[in-house]
Amino acid sequence: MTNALDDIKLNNDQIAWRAAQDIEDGAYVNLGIGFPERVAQYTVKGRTPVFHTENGVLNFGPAPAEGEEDWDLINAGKKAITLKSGAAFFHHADSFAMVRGGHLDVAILGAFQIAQNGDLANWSTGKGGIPAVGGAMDLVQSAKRVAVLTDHVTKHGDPKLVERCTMPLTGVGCVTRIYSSLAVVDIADGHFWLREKVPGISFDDLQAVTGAELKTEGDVLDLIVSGEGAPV
Amino acid sequence: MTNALDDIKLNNDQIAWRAAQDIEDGAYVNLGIGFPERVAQYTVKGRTPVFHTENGVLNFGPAPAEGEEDWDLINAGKKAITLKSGAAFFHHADSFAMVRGGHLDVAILGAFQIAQNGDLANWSTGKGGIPAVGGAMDLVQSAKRVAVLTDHVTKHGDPKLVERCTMPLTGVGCVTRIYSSLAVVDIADGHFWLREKVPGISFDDLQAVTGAELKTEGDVLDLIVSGEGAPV
Amino acid sequence: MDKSVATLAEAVAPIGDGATVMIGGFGGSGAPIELIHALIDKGPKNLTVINNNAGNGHVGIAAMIEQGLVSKIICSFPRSSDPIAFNEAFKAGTLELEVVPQGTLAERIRAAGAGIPAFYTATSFGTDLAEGKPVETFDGKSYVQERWLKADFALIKGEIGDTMGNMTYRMAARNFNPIMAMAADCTIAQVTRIAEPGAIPPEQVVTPGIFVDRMVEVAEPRQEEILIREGAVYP
Amino acid sequence: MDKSVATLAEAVAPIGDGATVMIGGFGGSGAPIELIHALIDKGPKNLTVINNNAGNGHVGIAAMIEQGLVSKIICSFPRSSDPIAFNEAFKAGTLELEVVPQGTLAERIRAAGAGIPAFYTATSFGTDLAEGKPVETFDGKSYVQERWLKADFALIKGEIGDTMGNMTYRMAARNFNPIMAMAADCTIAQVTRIAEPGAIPPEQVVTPGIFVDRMVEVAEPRQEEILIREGAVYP
Repeated sequence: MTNALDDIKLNNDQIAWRAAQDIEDGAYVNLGIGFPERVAQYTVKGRTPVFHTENGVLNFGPAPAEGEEDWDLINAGKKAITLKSGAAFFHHADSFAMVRGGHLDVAILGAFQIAQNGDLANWSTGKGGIPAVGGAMDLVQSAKRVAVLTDHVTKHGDPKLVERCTMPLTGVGCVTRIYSSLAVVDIADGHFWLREKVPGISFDDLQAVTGAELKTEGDVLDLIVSGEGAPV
Repeated sequence: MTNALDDIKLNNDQIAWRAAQDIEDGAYVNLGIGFPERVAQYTVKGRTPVFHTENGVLNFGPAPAEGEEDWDLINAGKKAITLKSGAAFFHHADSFAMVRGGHLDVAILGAFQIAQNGDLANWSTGKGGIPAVGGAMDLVQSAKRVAVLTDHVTKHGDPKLVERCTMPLTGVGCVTRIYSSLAVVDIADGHFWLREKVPGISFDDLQAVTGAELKTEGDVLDLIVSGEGAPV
Repeated sequence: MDKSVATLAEAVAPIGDGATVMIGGFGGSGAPIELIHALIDKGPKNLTVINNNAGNGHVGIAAMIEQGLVSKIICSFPRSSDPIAFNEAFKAGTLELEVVPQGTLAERIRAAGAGIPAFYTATSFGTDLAEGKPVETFDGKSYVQERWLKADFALIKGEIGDTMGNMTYRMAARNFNPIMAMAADCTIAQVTRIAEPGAIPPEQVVTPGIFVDRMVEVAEPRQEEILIREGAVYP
Repeated sequence: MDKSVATLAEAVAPIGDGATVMIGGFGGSGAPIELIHALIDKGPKNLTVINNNAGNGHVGIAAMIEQGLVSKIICSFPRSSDPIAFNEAFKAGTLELEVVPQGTLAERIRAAGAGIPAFYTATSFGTDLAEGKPVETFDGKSYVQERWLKADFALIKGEIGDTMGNMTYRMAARNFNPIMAMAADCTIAQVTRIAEPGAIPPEQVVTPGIFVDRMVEVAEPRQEEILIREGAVYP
């Protein structure tokens, strides 16, 4: 099954592209460290979201050319960034006032597990090792919309969309949309609602790699990555 | 008795002068609206206290000449002020972070009543009318040292230094020194400790116009207003 | 993204009856007089106004009271040099008053903006203003629990704004304006000049644009203190 | 009033064994490397360090750990590109770790500076990091009670400072520095340039001098990120 999925599933850039299609013009957006950062590369033409990084910058732009880095100008992943016109700096308490106060329109994070009640586990595998939470727990409880980007299954083929998270929680009932490598799934009323799936998989096969019931209402659309600027 | 006191008591400028003698070089000081503001005029030569006003200014100076006012540059009493070199502006939450966080060395306020346990009543007579508290309750609970300037008795000759405040409290156990028109009195261990009195009054006469026991330890000094810059 | 609107009337258009409105300023310093007067022109009723004060003379918040827009004021200090508008409405029983210590008022507003539903402060402990509020002891000292204070709208006044909503303030006119910008669902700012993004160096932004929804330019704002000394009456 | 001191050694002189020390910066941005290294030279033991991270490479906080100064770290994110110093001490059991969500860490520090002994946040509700903490419901939503976080000392890094302690910061190097300045009994700042009062326009002051106790000029501060890429080791 896993091998078959590998042929039809979206890669990380394609998942990021799909998430970017839902970011509205003028939205204030926080992108988690790593994979979610790629969403910024696929901003829809004609829309100008404002990106927030929790270390105190609003309206930053892409990474500078190598050798042009200023290490006082970094994002939450400690990567060098640039500024757009109309940027602002502020201290950490003000930055998290923006987060906690509900001023961000969208936060997009990675996930280990997402439960059908919206619970998210993405900070600790619970297996010992060194815990590190960063700003994830703040973001998931407070942004107006919390979405996750994720492979639909783990490297071992286990579902990441589950009935109940077994890993330590990052937040309770916080996720409302999942952009996975196979589907777009909303969370509402304690259920997963399938909105889109990649054309190469049947509903039953998708259900088989999902750890809780996928409900539908109306049409399930094809999840197709195409158009100007779309990754291949 | 009241008439006799009128001849020997300090006027408001003299009380303010006495309070100013205790302000150390470099101290951060908040002076209450009205009478306490006069303390700034009697800063001891060679000392440079930094004055804070709760509407968001550190290191302001005296009033400008008439006609030179800028009404965006005012103090808590809404009077026009000037800036000294090294001033800073900040918003109201930051200003009261300075207050509440214990960063002020001294707050000096007026008083209706001060109790021997340090309770202060200075915001409401409790007789109806329109209540107005301003920043007094914040200042008295949080400055490192809270002192009051006051006539020793009311206009009717009643004691303002009392066993228990009968008027609505501004703060509990907060005052540690009283600069009155007749004496300097410390508050410690639930008692008034007489440190200085004007030379023209005997201990017994002072006790007679004080509403709780005046305790002493060691010498009671003469409260004499004199020297360079002292008011007459 | 362009948060600027062309007129004062358009700026205050969303404010309807029964709204809770924070108004920046400390006395006249930082008071958005032109926005307030535009709101009087529109004339919504039963407003709850949150400000440090309760109006002075016959302009600004005092004029809002005289024109019957306000049913409740939350403030720290309703006294002013000419408090007749407030005093008459208060004594007539048409205006409810909630007095809040100034630092607690500021922190409740900041808490609303920062997503803190409640916090503890030593301020007001043991006084009438703590009545009915939970008290808790931390490290042997007693503190009063205070709740956040939110608003539907904030009317604020700044100096320079850019079209993305970033703002600076002039001197002590800053006061409550930046924290009210954080605490309202919709923050409406008047500024002396609206500029293109980039006009304010990013290190000098005081209110980041994320906290501002609408911005209108008032190139020559009036100062409440001067209006009052002139005996001005609005409308 | 002149808060400037002549040398880094003099600046950190008051920090003794067992002290709790906040250290500004987010990764290398805003990290007061020269103050940290001066503290290593002095060599106090059993320090509790509060920082967003837990050191990287073999300089700064990582070097403090390697040199045996640190017994506990309170941070949000101990991972870094080269976390060997932290990892080895943690696994050896010589270094205690308290992980705090980043926004809660920032707000606990700000609360300490603002005299707020406790506050409520939705952050961490229902997670392992809320274990043992009081939970309360406000307006139907659950929140966790968090306590202020104070320190004996703060080591911070700014751009321009004046002798009264007023400070600015360079770009995103601001991060935790201004709030740590508020939360420590004694705040020690390194700045690129110490100027006379008045050099910083009052509207552009980010940290008012009241929050700063000692200031030392480090005209050409090193950037942690570059040191790490160079493979630098301290001492």
